Amino acid sequence: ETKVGMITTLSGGGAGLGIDVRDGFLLAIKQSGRDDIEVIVEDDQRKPDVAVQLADKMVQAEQVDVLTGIIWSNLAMAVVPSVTAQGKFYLSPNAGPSALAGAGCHPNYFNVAWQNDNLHEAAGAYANSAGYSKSFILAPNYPAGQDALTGYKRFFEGELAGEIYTTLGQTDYAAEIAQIRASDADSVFFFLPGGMGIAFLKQYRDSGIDIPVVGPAFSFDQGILQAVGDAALGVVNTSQWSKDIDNPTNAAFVESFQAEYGRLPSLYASQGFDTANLLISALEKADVSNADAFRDALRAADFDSTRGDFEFGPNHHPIQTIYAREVIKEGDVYTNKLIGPALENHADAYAGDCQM
Amino acid sequence: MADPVLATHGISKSFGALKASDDVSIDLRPGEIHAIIGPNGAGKSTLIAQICGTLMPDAGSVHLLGRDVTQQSTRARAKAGLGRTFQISALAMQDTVLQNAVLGALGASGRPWRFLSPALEDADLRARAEAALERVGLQDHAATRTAELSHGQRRQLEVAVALTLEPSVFVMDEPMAGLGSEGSKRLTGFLDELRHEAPILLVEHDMDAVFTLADRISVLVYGKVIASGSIDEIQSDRQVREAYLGEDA
Amino acid sequence: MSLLSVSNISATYGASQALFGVDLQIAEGEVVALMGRNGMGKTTTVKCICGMLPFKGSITFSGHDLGRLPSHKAARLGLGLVPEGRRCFAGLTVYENLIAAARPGYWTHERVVELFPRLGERRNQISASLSGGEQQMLAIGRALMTNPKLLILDEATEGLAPIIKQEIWAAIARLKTEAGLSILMIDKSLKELRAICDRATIIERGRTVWRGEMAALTNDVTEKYVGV
Amino acid sequence: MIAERYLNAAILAIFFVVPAWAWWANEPFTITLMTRAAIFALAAVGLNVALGLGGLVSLGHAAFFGIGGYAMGILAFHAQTVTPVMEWPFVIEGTKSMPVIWLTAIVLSALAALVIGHLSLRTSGVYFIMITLAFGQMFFFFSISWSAYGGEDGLSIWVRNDFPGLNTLQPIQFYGLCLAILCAVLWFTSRLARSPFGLALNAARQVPQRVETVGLNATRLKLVAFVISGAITGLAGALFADLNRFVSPTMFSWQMSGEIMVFIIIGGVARLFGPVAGALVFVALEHFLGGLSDYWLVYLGALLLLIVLFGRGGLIGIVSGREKAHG
Amino acid sequence: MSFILLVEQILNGLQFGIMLFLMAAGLTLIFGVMGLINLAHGSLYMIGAFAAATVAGYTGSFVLALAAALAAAAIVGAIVELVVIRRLYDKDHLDQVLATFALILIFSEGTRWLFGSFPLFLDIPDYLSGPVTLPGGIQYPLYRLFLIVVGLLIALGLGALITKTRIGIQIRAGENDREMIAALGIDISRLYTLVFALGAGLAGIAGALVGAIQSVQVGMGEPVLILAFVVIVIGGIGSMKGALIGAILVGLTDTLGGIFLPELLKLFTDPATATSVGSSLASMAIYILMGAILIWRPTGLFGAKS
Ligand SMILES: Nc1ncnc2c1ncn2[C@@H]1O[C@H](COP(=O)(O)OP(=O)(O)OP(=O)(O)O)[C@@H](O)[C@H]1O
Ligand SMILES: Nc1ncnc2c1ncn2[C@@H]1O[C@H](COP(=O)(O)OP(=O)(O)OP(=O)(O)O)[C@@H](O)[C@H]1O
Ligand SMILES: [Mg+2]
Ligand SMILES: [Mg+2]
Repeated sequence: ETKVGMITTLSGGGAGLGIDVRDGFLLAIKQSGRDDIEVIVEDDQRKPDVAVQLADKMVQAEQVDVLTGIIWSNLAMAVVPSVTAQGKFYLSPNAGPSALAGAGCHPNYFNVAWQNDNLHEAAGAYANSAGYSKSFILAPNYPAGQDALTGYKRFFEGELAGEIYTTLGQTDYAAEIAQIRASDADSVFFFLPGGMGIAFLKQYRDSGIDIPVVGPAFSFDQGILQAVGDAALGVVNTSQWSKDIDNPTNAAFVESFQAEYGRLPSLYASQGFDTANLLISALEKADVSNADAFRDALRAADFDSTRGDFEFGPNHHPIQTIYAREVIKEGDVYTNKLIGPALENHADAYAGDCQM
Repeated sequence: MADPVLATHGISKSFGALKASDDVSIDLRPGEIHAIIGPNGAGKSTLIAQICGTLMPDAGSVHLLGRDVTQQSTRARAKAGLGRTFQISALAMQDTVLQNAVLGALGASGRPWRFLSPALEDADLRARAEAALERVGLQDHAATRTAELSHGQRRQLEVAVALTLEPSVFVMDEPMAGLGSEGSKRLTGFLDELRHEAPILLVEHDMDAVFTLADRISVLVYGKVIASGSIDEIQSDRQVREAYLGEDA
Repeated sequence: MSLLSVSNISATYGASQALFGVDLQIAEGEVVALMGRNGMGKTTTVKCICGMLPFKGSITFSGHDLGRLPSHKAARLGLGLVPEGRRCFAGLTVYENLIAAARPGYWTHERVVELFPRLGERRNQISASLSGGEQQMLAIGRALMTNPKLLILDEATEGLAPIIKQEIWAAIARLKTEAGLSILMIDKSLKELRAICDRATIIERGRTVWRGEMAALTNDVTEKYVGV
Repeated sequence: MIAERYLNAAILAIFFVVPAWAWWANEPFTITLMTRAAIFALAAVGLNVALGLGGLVSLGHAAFFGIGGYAMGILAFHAQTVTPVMEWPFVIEGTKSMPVIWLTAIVLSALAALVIGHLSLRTSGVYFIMITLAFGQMFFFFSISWSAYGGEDGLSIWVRNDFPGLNTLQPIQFYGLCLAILCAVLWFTSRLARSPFGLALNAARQVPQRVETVGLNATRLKLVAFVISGAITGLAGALFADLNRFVSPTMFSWQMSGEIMVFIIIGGVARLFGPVAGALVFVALEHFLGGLSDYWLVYLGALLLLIVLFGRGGLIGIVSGREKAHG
Repeated sequence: MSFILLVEQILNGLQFGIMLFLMAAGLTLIFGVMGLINLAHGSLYMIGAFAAATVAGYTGSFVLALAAALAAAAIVGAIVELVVIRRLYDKDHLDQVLATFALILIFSEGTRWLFGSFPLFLDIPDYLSGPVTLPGGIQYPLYRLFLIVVGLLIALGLGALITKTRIGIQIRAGENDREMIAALGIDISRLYTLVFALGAGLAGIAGALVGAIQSVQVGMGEPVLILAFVVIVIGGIGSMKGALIGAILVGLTDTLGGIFLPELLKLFTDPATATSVGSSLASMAIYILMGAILIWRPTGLFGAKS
């Protein structure tokens, strides 16, 4: 009997992401047919202190062996260091703050999604390959936003036409769009998760500017695309997963997810699904109570990922291919189509700082 | 003649085009009751507000016990010995009658920065407050919540709070308002004694009371003092009869 | 038939009972004084009549039972209240105060201003900054603007200059004789009440203790219940 | 109706009995929950000095809560990375000692309350609510972009800070500390409410002009109340950060201010134990409803609504009657 | 920075201000007139947006969507007033804060229950989309000009309703003294239900109008709510003119602050620091503005002096 504690966001504004991670995760557990894995799911309301409290509950009262589920970097920062310090394993299905990839890495912490910079780095690389030489870049003024622009700049070889930090939660981008229009940029890179991205894209399209836009997958994910609508059409975005990545695991995942929940899976669902499969693969090799063996089994990453090849770098973060996708309309549904790899077998920039 | 304890020199105050006080000079001498009367809206309350420091005059000065207090706050004037009652009761309605009186005593003691000892168990404060309540006849209501007092009883409490300050000068804006005939009579008697402790500047529309009490009367009309003098002088002043008293006074 | 009939009402504020059995009758066109010392329940009685306080017992007004009516319905039957403490709408101008609740009838803005010219002069002033007496005039004017059948004046001459008091008494006399208005008056000036009222009711500690013609109100009675 | 005194005793008893049972039954998480309740209660008791006694409806108390939290976070962060907090004009080293951290939290939040209070008290009523909110938001946005201390990600502290003679890593011992502080502050505020200062403050809330005419400074009374209030909430913030071993800008958010206020209203405004009862009930609801459904916040909302609409004077009012009896 | 860009940014600031005014208008009405702190105003805004998105999804008509937003929010508003709000008038601000906070929870999670956790689609109709060219060669989105016009019309209409009409006077009288206005024969309860529904309807319209260029999702109302409160407090509670001017001030400060503060700091420090410090200052700018205005004028720009 293995107990897994899942702390994720199920209520309030960001609930969609948590729900997808949970559903992907539970689907994999169900498909594995194992009834010796008990998953306890709790709602963190996107509040760090609640997440910490739930982590305490999972560790102290439920005595779980493995924790997972957190969506947001700031919540991960609140929870992960303390649970790994208490000897529990933490498998991250989404957040990958740089602090946990570099100096703050931990043998019991595994990230199954990406390090936060990855998709932005890929966007920079894609911009190079698309021949862009002058980018206007913007992101909200908070750590993930700063990381995003840093990540893009790390790979982008052209110059910057402008760099703006917006207010977190901002919904009107008229001023930024005017700046873009006035600049001589040939491309725009933005990282504006959630509603911010929807608002930006709609307003950008309505402004009539036709400078091409690049961004990470977060504003173009399945759950959100329908709300952006036409404004997203043709936009290139970077992702380590897409529903049309051609491998049998992925095809089966997309089909079974749709059958089970009646909607297309999202990036987050795929990450939840992969996380669960990683866990199951490790459990097949070793018992959680034997921490060292279990850790080795996790590190081997001996499972079929929806993204195809999957392996961990020395800091337990993925080394993986990140693709460029384009937003298209299939019938009535907006979705993404693979264009090709933007960065192949990409690791993150912080692995060198990690000592473990 | 003794020096005035309270005096205004040429006070003026306008609200827009309206001159609420127009070069008003009045004074109050020890032991006397000086009544200010005048039609509604003549500027009596405005004058009091300037004397008490809630309103700054546009011109002129206010002197209290020989000092120029024109620039001083309400608080400073209260500390210097000015006790006042409001035309419309200003009391802590949720507190008991005793608590309101103790507040006055606390102000008089000047030591509110005590955080741990219970106020109502402070013998000095309590004695002072209870004495004041007794003098206005509210001793039986000490534990009543002020909100439960009738209008008239609240007027009495207003006076009691002013008493706890043991001021050198009283300024009272219509203390009789709302009191029944009996209550007015009692308060009249009471003020009559009080003047020996501290002189009173009295704004009042109750002519029975004014004519019983006042040593001097000043009449304010449209912000100006149009007459000032003894009861007889005022009663026989034609201007005053026309502007204020009416025919049958 | 009486216009207003209050019989045996009692009322409480929270836990404390203020009225224990008040009776009061006003006939059409009659002016009645409600008297009593401070705190005896005069205002409380008025609040019950105007639907501002629940009561036990019965109150009927021009044929309607007021027991269940909300305050505004009672008022629309023709009750005009000049409340104790004036209660002008502080943030509104004099003019706005007057027209806020106006109902068609004899009393119009012009007539009220004619009655109290001061209100005309202060037409656009915020009522909070009016002098006490001006507010009192405004409160009376406001009640008149609703064109009531019964005007209730709770301490309506409080804080007024003698000359204005005289004016108001004169105005009330006019209301009585010319407009035939019924009036319930609470006032401390016994002399004026005697001159103007037809009948009087005295309450003491929340009970009606005396009712009768004004002429029958002897000095002994007033000495006993009002202290004069 | 139960007399408020007995009810208060019962509430306090919960804070002793439940953790004792949890300790005996080896249920450390229950102790953690009770610690959370005790700390929230402390924050709310702090706010209640301003709100209940002084009538100062502050929607910016998260500022003090957060300052307390960051005082802990920054000092401990520097202690754990062995770097000085500042070197100029004099050197300040980080520390892991709770008493030092508490003192710092109290002093800093009191100072902040002095400044915020001084400026805010020029306004009143709804304007006061909003200007305090504005100050809270300034701290919030500042902390989000203050990258030296983690910005929105916040700061993790690996090990709980030390208290001489105790092993604070033991939940029950840390709880004991928090409870002791809560009791001490409750004792202090109960005295405060009846003191001359409390009496004057109480009057200043209702009729400031009257307080002035007896020669007291109404604004200064309120300012002192605001400072005391901010200091207590700041101390609670330091404890909260230590409970979570984590600080982040959410401690500064307006929702946090709102929650602290909600504890008070649930329990009963201006009642000594109102905030305590409110925090306890809120933490319990959050814990027990959280498992019911994804949409549990609907039930929480409905419950809160019922309390406001039908419970006059909060929970304490429901049980022990309407009269306010602060001390 | 070119002159044209400066003009365009000022226009953007104005436009953002008007957008804020749309949200603040209903709030001011309810807040200023009825003295009620309605935190759930943001929820009504959300309800409007969701109703509009749903109807637009079925019918494809933007006009119908706006009508649905107005109707849905007004009806929900009226029901909320009858069931909850009317028990709150006599209570103090605190109880109102808690009760309407509870309403937020109920509405947000209830909406999520009904519509799921993902954002909804609502777009500008074709005839209002795309940019137009203004004198001076400024390219400006037509829809935003439309918002400016609608906002100004609403401002005028509401201002007139409150200050000029008898209903407006009665409402304000009721705010002063409910018991008294009732004793003069006005059914203040019914009046308040109407006002609340009107305020709610305005919130709903704002939600639909703004939702079309932002995102329609659960929780969309709360950030807006705070800004709207800032706006009406700066302008002075109860003043429609104040709300409009406050909104424009906030809009300009926010827009121009975000652009100029980083530029300004670049004169003093290196660009990276300037960008990040400038942006943090910009996010605090409106709160600094509000604090400064309240310290200078404790009852806002057009509020009644106490
Ligand atoms: N803040 C203000 N703004 C404008 N006018 C004012 C203000 N305060 C007072 N007034 C006006 O100044 C005049 C004097 O008012 P004041 O209150 O002093 O009269 P008063 O003599 O006390 O009258 P009463 O006997 O009726 O109380 C009145 O006409 C009043 O309307
Ligand atoms: N809001 C209230 N709450 C509790 N008790 C009250 C309240 N208002 C009045 N009372 C009490 O009810 C009794 C009657 O008060 P009421 O105001 O009716 O007296 P009144 O005859 O009008 O006196 P006055 O001449 O002083 O106005 C008084 O004892 C008073 O203390
Ligand atoms: Mg006066
Ligand atoms: Mg009375």
